[in-house]
Amino acid sequence: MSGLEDLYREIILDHYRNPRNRGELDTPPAKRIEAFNPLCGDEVVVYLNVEDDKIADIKIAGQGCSISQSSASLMSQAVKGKDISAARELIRSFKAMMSIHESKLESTSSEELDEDQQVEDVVVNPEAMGELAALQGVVKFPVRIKCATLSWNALAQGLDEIEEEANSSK
Amino acid sequence: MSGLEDLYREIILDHYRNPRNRGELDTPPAKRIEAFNPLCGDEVVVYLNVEDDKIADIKIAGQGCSISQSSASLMSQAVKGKDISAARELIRSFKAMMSIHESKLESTSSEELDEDQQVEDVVVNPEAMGELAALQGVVKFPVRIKCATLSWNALAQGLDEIEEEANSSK
Amino acid sequence: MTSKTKLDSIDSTLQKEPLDVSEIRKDFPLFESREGAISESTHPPITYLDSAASSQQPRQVLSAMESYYETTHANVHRGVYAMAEESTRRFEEARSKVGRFINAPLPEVETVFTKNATESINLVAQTWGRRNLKPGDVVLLTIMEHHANMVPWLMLAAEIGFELRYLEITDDGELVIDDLEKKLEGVRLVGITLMSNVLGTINDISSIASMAHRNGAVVLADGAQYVPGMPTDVQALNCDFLAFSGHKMLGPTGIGVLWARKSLLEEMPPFLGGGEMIDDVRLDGFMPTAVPWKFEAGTPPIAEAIGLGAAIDYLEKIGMDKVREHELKLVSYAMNSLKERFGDDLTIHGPADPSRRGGVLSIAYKGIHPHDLAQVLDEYGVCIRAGHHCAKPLMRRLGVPATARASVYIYNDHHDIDVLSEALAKAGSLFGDAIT
Amino acid sequence: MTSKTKLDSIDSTLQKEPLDVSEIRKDFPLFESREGAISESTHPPITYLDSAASSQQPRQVLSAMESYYETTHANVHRGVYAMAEESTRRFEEARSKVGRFINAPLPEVETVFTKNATESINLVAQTWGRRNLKPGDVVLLTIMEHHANMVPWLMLAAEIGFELRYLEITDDGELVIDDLEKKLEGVRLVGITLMSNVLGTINDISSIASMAHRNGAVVLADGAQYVPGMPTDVQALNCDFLAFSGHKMLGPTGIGVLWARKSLLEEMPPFLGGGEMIDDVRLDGFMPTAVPWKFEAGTPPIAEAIGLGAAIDYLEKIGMDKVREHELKLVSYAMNSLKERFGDDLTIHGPADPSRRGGVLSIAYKGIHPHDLAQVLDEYGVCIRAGHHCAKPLMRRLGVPATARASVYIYNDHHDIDVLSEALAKAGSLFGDAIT
Ligand SMILES: Cc1ncc(COP(=O)(O)O)c(C=O)c1O
Ligand SMILES: Cc1ncc(COP(=O)(O)O)c(C=O)c1O
Ligand code: FES
Ligand code: FES
Repeated sequence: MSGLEDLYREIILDHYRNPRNRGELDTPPAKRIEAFNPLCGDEVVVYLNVEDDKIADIKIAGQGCSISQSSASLMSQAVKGKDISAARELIRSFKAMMSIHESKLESTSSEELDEDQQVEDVVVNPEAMGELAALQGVVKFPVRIKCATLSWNALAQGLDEIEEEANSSK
Repeated sequence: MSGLEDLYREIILDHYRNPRNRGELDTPPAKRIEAFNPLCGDEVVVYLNVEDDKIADIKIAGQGCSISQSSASLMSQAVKGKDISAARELIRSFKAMMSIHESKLESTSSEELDEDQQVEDVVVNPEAMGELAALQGVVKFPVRIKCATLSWNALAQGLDEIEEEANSSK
Repeated sequence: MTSKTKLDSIDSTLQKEPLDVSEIRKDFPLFESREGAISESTHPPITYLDSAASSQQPRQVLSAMESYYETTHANVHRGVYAMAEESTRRFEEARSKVGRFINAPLPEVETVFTKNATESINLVAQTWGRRNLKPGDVVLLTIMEHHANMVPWLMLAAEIGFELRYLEITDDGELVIDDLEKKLEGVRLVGITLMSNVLGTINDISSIASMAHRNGAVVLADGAQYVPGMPTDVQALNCDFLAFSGHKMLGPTGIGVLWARKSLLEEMPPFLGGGEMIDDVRLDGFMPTAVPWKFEAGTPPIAEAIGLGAAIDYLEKIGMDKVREHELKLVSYAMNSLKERFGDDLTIHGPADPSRRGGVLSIAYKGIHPHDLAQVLDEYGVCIRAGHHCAKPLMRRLGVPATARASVYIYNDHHDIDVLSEALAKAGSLFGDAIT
Repeated sequence: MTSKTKLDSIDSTLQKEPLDVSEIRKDFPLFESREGAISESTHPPITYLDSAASSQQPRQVLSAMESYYETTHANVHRGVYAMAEESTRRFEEARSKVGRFINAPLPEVETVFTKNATESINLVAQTWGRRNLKPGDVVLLTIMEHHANMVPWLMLAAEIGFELRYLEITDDGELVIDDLEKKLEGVRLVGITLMSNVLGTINDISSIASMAHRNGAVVLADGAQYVPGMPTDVQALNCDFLAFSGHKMLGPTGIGVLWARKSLLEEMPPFLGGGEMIDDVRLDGFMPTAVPWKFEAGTPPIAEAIGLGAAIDYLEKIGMDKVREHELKLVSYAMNSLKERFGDDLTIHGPADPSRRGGVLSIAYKGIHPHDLAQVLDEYGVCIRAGHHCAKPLMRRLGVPATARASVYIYNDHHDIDVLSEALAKAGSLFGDAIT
């Protein structure tokens, strides 16, 4: 059962049971971004309020599995109040944590994975990610990786759009 | 090699090497019928001259394998000068010789064939068919049965058309 | 003496079971682990409850294919040599077997091999549909159709401009057919699944078909879920087309079937073009060959057809009546025991009456997301499917994004249901507090 | 010492053989009889010379499929449980293997699984063709095409009204391309077989493709015969589409491949509709999913894809350069030895230079009808194919209704050619006097 306990860590279940920053924001001023997982039909909606290059507020709506919901909740906590650049850094780190493993898992069966090499390849130190590191267990379950990255993709898209709009109105 | 010797009996090779009634007839008065074997692309052309309900003359053209060519040659010899009704009887007998076996061979593998039952089922006595009985060996080679029946189908079609025309002009 | 009597009565109960599942399981290599040394394995034994997605294959099917490949594989048709003839014979024999299995009036002529049920339905849309449907016509489907019986019509409708209409369902998962006469107005084709892959509902189409025929419509039955578990008779069903797949009925992947009335097949233009489906080709045109080969362009799935033939042999040896009886018993047991154990924490979508259903149970349990449920169950070796089951419009009707579906087949027994039940309880305690 | 030297030189000749055929044959159950107790069998050992129609399958391929079925069969995609994940992983791994085998720039994205090469070509016609071709456009084919690369275009041309144009061949069986620039006028798609299944001719398409691209046309290569025997590199070939079949390259029946540039695949509308190929379905429309899955409606040929992957592993272990070298040697030997023995009694269609051909020899011998020839050869265990080989327009150009075709692959050796030669001589003496 170790795999399962790795997936459903207590932090994840806690964020699933008690999602942080759940709700909606008025649009405008907030930006509303939907992310859809075609594999299961689930949807995460991210509301973003950016002021002075900072994520002033963030809310999460939508429905989905414990992984997608807790990941969104953890994300909202982690980026709220952060600079855009710091948020982007976090997105990169999080996706790296997921995607390095993802590509590995796709090309080799999980038993063949060389643990040392994995650690070496990881660009980010999971320790530096705080509570987000709890989601690391997801990489052992390739079909669930999309669940974990859903809200992060929405966030990235939202930041892109906000920066684009800011640039074009300059 | 016994199967092969059964297929390529001396009579068959003889009719293949020296086809009887080879050639064409003027149309009209003769009727021209083509029969086409889609499995191989071969074609037998039968020219029929019917006078007073008798096959006054018959010629064979076209090209094909030794079985189709010899069968056509043997057929032309057998029906030339015969009454339409006698020719039809012969067509029936010949097709019975082929088709009874054909359906058997399709539903059971050749080794499973019950020889006794076969003989019982045959409506015609191969002995009564004269030289045509030489073609009996073909039934052991299901894909070649179409070769043997090609010219006979053409003859049947020709007789049908001739009788139809006769009836409609009455 | 008393104990002897007792034993006897137990024996006779056992004998009353329609199938001897433990004997059957011996034919399925996947299940050896459960009978074998479980302790040596780090994985729990497999409790396979996903046959509605794809069934397992018995040795008999695998060895029919293997023996074909090892002794007489050659391309079919046109081959003069004995091996090619034998290959053709086995392939065509499989065709008649399949045709007879569904009581086709002309098994050898009316049975078309495709790669799956989906292709079979697309074939009907692209040939019969493209030729016969015009703007203003209507195709009548149901909202419980699998995407396989929706998307081909959506695609063609976008091209031609006919109307798509749908039969609704009751809250018990049954088709609403009170207003069928009205719904049939302008309808040229009715497409209905014989059994829902989500609700389990068995649709009695023969009366729908009669009414459709009176209105000049043809009827396509999607038998992908029905044919594997029910005695199937196309003449009694009164349909004009029947589509199904090999891999859901003990057969291999890569093979599907379209049955259609000969007269329809003959009218239909060809589907794909290429070898085997022509009598002649010239630089400026071609002549299609006779049915069913007209619809089988290129080298067909030969070994797969032979494998499906072996699957049918296997099913017929058991008897489709027995298969049906077995599934019914198992589904009844599952519905009762799960309801008893979990009460209102558990909802089973579809008809409450087990005799109205096939071997499929879509479950909603304690608000646990279906994917989480399936993930936890997997940890206990229980294989169920979570998702929209290629029936998104039905999901919307049910008001859920997905369901968790357990499905049974000939190799499942009461024990599998008990394991499922136990695993559900574990999931319940893991996620239990999440429910608000 | 002298004799030692002699032995050495023999050894080194043997070592120079590109393939160790007797080792390879041990992997093919069909050939066991030849090595085994022949006298016990009433049939002569099999001399299989019909791989151009369909190859045999090594144990490795059969056991890859069997092990899949026995340990981890489940429907692919969407499955949460481990077995379904593993099934998906093996299936997608096979896809990358296939893509890498033909040097696809994006192996995982550009490789579409179909049921055979024929379906692959139909897919291009029905999606790219139906979307892009208009009345007045031209599709340029060659008269040596297999029906698989003619009939789909004839069908579509009849519907849309574009023009079909053909490249002619020389008497040596080579494409006439002197007037290519002129022939390319108005052409939107060029469809060319990389190797003729009748003449054996290898068509160097890269320069044709450059010219076609300059004229704004896309190029579809039919690799059904080429891919099994030649190192294949879609980037060097410079084509836009490549179609081929698994069963001609040691793989199972029921699986084919379409490779296409990602940009083309993304522009193309879907082919068949159903499960797996959508992101969303509503009652009034649907959203196709990403490539390559957009083109794979329904349950795909899972085991067959895995079998094809194992076939590719097998071929790559040998090395495709070696496969090519072996076929070339064998064809040269056959052409020489048959010509030497039968002189003018024997004609071999196609290029006189063996290096211009693949492993296919279409023979005309002493005027003996191809079906009679194949029938007699079968009596000696020699399997060759007689017929039009699904190339009727080419037959008309050659002025014959059919040919007798022998084809070689990795498991054939000089001995097989000698047996063929001997059997031809027997046929010659049986029919000899028939020639006039
Ligand atoms: C050149 C060529 N193209 C296409 C095909 C069609 O292949 P399949 O029947 O596997 O679809 C063949 C096979 O005979 C061929 O030789
Ligand atoms: C009702 C129904 N129809 C059609 C299909 C499609 O079958 P396949 O994927 O084998 O084409 C399925 C399989 O999921 C099904 O359940
Ligand atoms: S299962 Fe849908 S997002 Fe996780
Ligand atoms: S092979 Fe063509 S008629 Fe016999």
